[in-house]
Amino acid sequence: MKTIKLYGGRNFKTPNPDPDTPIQEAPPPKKVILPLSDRPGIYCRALVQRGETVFLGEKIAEDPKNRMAPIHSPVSGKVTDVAPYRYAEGGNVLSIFIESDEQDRWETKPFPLEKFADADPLGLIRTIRRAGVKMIPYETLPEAEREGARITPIRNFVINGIGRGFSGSIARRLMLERGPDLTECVHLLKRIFQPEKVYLVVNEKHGDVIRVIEETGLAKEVHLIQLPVFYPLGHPHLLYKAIFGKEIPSPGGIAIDQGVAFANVDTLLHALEAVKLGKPHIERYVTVSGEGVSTPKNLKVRIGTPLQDLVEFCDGFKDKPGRIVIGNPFDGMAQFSLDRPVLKDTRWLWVQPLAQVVGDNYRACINCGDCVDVCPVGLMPNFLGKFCEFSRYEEAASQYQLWTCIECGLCAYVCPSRRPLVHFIKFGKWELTLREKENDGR
Amino acid sequence: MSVWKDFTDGLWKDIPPFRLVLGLCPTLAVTTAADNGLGMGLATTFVLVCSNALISILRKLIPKKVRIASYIVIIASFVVMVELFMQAYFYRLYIILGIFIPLIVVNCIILGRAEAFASKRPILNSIADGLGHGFGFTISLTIVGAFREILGAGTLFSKITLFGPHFMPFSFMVKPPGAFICLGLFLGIMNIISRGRV
Amino acid sequence: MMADENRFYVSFPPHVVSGKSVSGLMYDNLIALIPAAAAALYYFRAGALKVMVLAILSAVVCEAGMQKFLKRDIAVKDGHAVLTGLLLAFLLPPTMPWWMVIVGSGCAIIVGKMIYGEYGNNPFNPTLVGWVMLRLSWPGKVGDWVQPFGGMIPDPPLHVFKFDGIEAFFDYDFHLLDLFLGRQAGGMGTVCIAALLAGGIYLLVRRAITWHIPVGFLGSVFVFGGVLWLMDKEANLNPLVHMMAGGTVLGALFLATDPVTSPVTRWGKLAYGVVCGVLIMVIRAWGKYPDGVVFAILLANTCAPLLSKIKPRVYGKEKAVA
Amino acid sequence: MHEAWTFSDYLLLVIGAILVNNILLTRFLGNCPFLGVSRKMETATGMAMAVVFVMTMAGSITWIIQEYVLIPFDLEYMQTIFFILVIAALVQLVEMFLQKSFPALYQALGIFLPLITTNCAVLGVAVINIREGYNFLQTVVFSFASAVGYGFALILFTGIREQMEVSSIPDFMKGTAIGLLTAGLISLSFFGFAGIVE
Amino acid sequence: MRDIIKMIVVLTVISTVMGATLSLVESITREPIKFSKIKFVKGPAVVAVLPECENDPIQDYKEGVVLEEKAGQKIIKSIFPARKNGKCVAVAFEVTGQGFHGPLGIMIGVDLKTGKLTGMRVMTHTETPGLGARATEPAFYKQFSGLGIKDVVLSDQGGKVDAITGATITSQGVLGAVKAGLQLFSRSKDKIMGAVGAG
Ligand SMILES: Cc1cc2nc3c(=O)[nH]c(=O)nc-3n(C[C@H](O)[C@H](O)[C@H](O)COP(=O)(O)O)c2cc1C
Ligand SMILES: Cc1cc2nc3c(=O)[nH]c(=O)nc-3n(C[C@H](O)[C@H](O)[C@H](O)COP(=O)(O)O)c2cc1C
Ligand SMILES: Cc1cc2nc3c(=O)[nH]c(=O)nc-3n(C[C@H](O)[C@H](O)[C@H](O)COP(=O)(O)O)c2cc1C
Ligand SMILES: Cc1cc2nc3c(=O)[nH]c(=O)nc-3n(C[C@H](O)[C@H](O)[C@H](O)CO)c2cc1C
Ligand code: SF4
Ligand code: SF4
Ligand code: SF4
Ligand code: SF4
Ligand code: FES
Repeated sequence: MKTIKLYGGRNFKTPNPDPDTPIQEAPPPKKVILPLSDRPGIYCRALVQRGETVFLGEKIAEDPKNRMAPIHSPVSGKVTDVAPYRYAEGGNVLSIFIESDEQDRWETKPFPLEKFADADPLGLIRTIRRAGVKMIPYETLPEAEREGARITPIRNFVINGIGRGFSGSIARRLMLERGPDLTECVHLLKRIFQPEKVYLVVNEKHGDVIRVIEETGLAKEVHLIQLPVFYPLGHPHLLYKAIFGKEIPSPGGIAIDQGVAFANVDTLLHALEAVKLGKPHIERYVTVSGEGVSTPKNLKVRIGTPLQDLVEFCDGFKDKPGRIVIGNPFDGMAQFSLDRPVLKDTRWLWVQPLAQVVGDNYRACINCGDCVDVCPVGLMPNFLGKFCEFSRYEEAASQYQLWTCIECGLCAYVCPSRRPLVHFIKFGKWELTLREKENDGR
Repeated sequence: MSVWKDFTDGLWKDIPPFRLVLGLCPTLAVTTAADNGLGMGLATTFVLVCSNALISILRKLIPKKVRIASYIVIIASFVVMVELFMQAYFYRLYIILGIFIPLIVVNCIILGRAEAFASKRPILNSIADGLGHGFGFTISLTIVGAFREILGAGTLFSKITLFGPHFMPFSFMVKPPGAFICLGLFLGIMNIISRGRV
Repeated sequence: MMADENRFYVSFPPHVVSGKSVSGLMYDNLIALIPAAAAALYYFRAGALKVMVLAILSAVVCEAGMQKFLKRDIAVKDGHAVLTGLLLAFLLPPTMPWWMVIVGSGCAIIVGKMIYGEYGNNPFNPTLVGWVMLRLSWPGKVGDWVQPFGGMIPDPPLHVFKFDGIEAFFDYDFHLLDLFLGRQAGGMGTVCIAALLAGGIYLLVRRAITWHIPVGFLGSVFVFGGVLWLMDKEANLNPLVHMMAGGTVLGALFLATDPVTSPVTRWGKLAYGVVCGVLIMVIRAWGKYPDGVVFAILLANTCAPLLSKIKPRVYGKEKAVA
Repeated sequence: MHEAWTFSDYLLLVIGAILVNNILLTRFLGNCPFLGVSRKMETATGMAMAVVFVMTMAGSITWIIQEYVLIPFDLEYMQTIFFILVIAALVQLVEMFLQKSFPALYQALGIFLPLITTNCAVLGVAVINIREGYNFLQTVVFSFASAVGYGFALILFTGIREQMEVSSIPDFMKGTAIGLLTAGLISLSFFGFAGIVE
Repeated sequence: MRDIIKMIVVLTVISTVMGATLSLVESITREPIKFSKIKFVKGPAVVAVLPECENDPIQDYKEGVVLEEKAGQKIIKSIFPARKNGKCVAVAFEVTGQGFHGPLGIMIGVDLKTGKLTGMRVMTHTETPGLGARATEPAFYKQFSGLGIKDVVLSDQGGKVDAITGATITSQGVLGAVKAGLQLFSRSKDKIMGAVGAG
């Protein structure tokens, strides 16, 4: 066992029961929505037009500059529209709307690559990429290197089996159910990245997971790290510290510069499927939970499925719903509409009953220091909040390390004055970015 | 007409130290009683009027580079005259006001008016300006002094006893912290009056 | 809260809050003060009741009035003003004239807090501001001590020590148990150490306060007092007397721990407690005031923003950045 | 002549000047720069250092002027003029000297030096030295300690002010008004040191 | 160059004119200031040490009376007379002594007829509060009224004055100064009489 010395961080009782149920496949959706952007300023170009017919797995959009992974159709059917759609994260994004013909017709048979043991690493990574899988080690590569000959050397590869550090049910279920596949995932990533060591981080309390890992032989392939888990230990910066006892230079530093890559269990499985089955990335594993939903479930769903379908498959809302959140209660994004689709980074739909929604009127900071105690990266969120509230962003950055914040939300969670600290912090970062751009423009 | 306006400006529009936040130290230090405030205000007024007048007369002769030095010499001379007169004829007040009499020389109201007004305007306007700001300052000091004296000692102008023998004064008011807090509240109240909102 | 056309609430994360709230803190504090209030009633009878009720009422009225004047939400039911009023009463003798109690409470709330806008902005502990304004104006009334029910003399032990000398102190033969139980003269809520400790333990258990300030505070009083005592036992008080007489315990558990006016970080809080304790002993040993708790905490309040600059080490921050 | 002062006499002089009779909080000198430069810790520390530097030098030099120029020539009544001119010239010289010889220090203190000429605290301490009848060593020590007390109060105040800058003070109190009130409360807390030095 | 000359000339002229004006004002106010200082600094003590009288001793004071001249050394005092029924009955003048920390400024009143003290006040001192500074308290200074030269001795040395507890040096300093004052009075009584016109 390892002792973890972080700053704050707390083991919270999550307000919702953990659906420790086998992963179920949700019925294919009748219609899907697929946004053409996943970050501000980065766009795919649609390869289809309104009225066109598309097949399952057909590439329907790609970024000519290859900054964003291509998009494949998760259903077969007809493109009803290519138009802007409003997302809670960032306004209107051009999106492709497809109506399913419910036939799931493949364009061509997927092109599997059964044996990858001798394959070219660069070819493998291109294959994964072409399948539309976002993999952090790839995304963080400098642009020039992406298609170049060299891959930044990765000495240590860490498989995150704890999610963000809650009970981690998707990662947990996948490890329980797909043990043998995971062993193959490890072979794959060893072939691609040729790391000196592969680590697998699991929750020390999950004895059954550990047993499965040992039984399937996965344990022989990786260094198993059992940690006492708490939110937000899953953040690469914190995991890095927990495993290696060192810190990533911050702000600005990333794990890859230290020769360490992180990937979640589900991401690796998608990558494996892309290589072994030639399957494009058209599915996600999503947990639907929260006291507002009747039957919490772990699901395998098509990308682009509206949240409405997931809720219905989980037998609808239990009480009057108050908030639907993509992500976890601490740093997830509240959505204003159930039409909103599942995306490539959606792992959790959390539904909060109306009765549990607390007002968001806040008062002055009372200096209690709880937020300072809880911050996992040693910041003083009270000052960050105050300085950003009063438009003093530069001081927040220079005196209180605004950019080091990982936006975990714990500070706002504990604040007795209900101050929206993370919001202030994000707003500050946003304003500073704008100002920087303005200065660059001049 | 403009002379009249120059005079009245100092009485309300930029009455020191409330609107024109200058000369805080004497305001804090000497306003333990209304008569002290009055004396200090009049002494300052004398210097202000005289220096304004003289600087206005000499304004075309004084080269720009040495103007501050000249102003300081002129102001300091009038301050010394006030010192001498007060010692000769108002000795008690001179002792009470203490080092704040020589410090009139650095009172930024005076240098401020010299620089901002007298160095640019004719003598009559300058005198009016000096009188206005001086009286404004005097009135402010007297009011603050009266307020602190009434609450803090129960008297007015050191002689008139306002309350019965059982009165127990809120003597906090005449102590140093009382000066700061009173003046802070006065400034706040002036802000409310002038802006018409909290 | 933005109620949307599609009936879902959209707000910033996090979407859950811990149970802790400001008004909860205040009520915890009030509950923690019940034993001491009961002790005050027991030892000082009707006088104590009068002063406590008057202080609380006038504090609440002033707070509501100021909030109305400043056009802010009326938030008296959060209980800040009740707490400020009650703590002010705890520092006063039961003989305080009624109108002085009102003046003190008014100054505490208006000058000490509301003039800064709202609860949370004030740099100084309002209770102490109110008390000092009374103390500077009417020392005779604030120091008009009475003999507690079952006590020996109407003079607080530290007054005897400062004004009559150590011999007089020994002559009276104060027993530590008497001090602990509250059979000593003094501010009505400061005398009964047992009741205050009970309240303090409640606060610690409820996590309304952390241990840092009380430990730094009492620890430094004990160590400083102990060093003086060891140097000359004939001229100095036993450090236990320093801890149990005057406002030491009330200060350590309830006055210095006011979050608004104390530093933010844990190390800052510990340092702040030590500053309080050391200043108390400096004032008791060399100053004019026999107790010094109130002034020491006010002085520590002025240092609190600087102590808040003791920051935790930030993740990944390189050490010496040139 | 006074009897020789012991070390503890000097110690009491220092403690008294810093804590008990703080030049700013109880003598009300130097309020304008106090309220002016207390928004940011860096400027406050810069100003504090500049004041220590200039006040100590000004106190010493004005003492020498008094002793060897004004008294022998029977010009004591001209004290105010001489002192203010000496201080103004001194600040100018210091500025030029620093700029030439210690550019780094000049970078840090430079912008505060002109502010100090009109800081009544410097002239005030010079005058107090004479009025209290201090000898040269006492003058140096008292000037230095007063300046340290000024800097101390300035830094404490700036800590609070920095936090007030990011809190919702009512509009009518913003700026000087709340600054004065807060200075009053600091002054209130300094009463705790009463009696430490008689 | 012309600029510099102009600057120097202007500054010099201003300084000279202002300086001249000032010395004029100074000469006008010199006497009133001196009188003010006497009235407000010494006045209260003078009134306190003299018996009740019909004149204003401060108004009538005689400045710079030469009491003794020995080997070129002059002893000069300002004398404050008190008159009753047109006759001078007592005078007050200042003496100085050495205390524990520094000089003591003392005002004494002497009855012209008997040569005994009508009163004593310590006006200026730098003694320790609570110790030597208690020389300014009634308990101490009241002892002096009516004493003659021989009585001005500490009681434990056979005199009539109780020393201040813990401040014998200050007490001695006061006594010495007062005694010297009385001796000076008896030596130059005539000159004093002459000066105040009480022949
Ligand atoms: C009760 C409950 C708890 C969950 N807890 C976690 C969790 O602790 N961590 C977690 O990563 N995912 C949790 N999920 C599901 C997420 O979809 C998914 O595992 C996780 O967000 C993916 O990790 P990442 O976002 O850190 O990459 C939870 C779901 C439920 C229903
Ligand atoms: C509070 C918190 C915030 C995170 N934010 C991000 C993020 O913005 N982007 C991201 O790629 N991973 C983020 N992660 C890390 C993921 O949980 C995950 O460990 C990592 O992204 C690798 O996941 P992958 O398999 O999807 O590549 C965050 C984790 C935590 C705990
Ligand atoms: C707001 C307020 C302020 C008061 N201020 C004083 C005061 O400053 N001094 C005082 O002696 N009485 C003050 N009083 C008290 C009454 O006037 C009191 O009844 C009066 O002093 C008569 O009491 P006595 O007979 O004991 O003197 C005040 C009363 C109120 C309500
Ligand atoms: C642990 C704790 C201690 C407090 N102590 C005080 C206090 O001493 N004086 C006071 O006025 N308020 C105190 N308060 C309450 C609150 O901070 C106060 O009402 C003021 O409004 C803000 O300083 C305290 C609150 C808490 C949680
Ligand atoms: S959101 Fe940022 S500041 Fe707040 S606790 Fe998390 S890391 Fe710290
Ligand atoms: S938790 Fe809230 S009230 Fe407490 S210090 Fe942080 S921001 Fe301020
Ligand atoms: S000189 Fe003027 S500004 Fe400076 S402290 Fe004095 S009165 Fe204030
Ligand atoms: S110029 Fe001087 S006197 Fe005037 S406000 Fe500024 S500091 Fe104060
Ligand atoms: S009046 Fe401005 S510094 Fe004193």
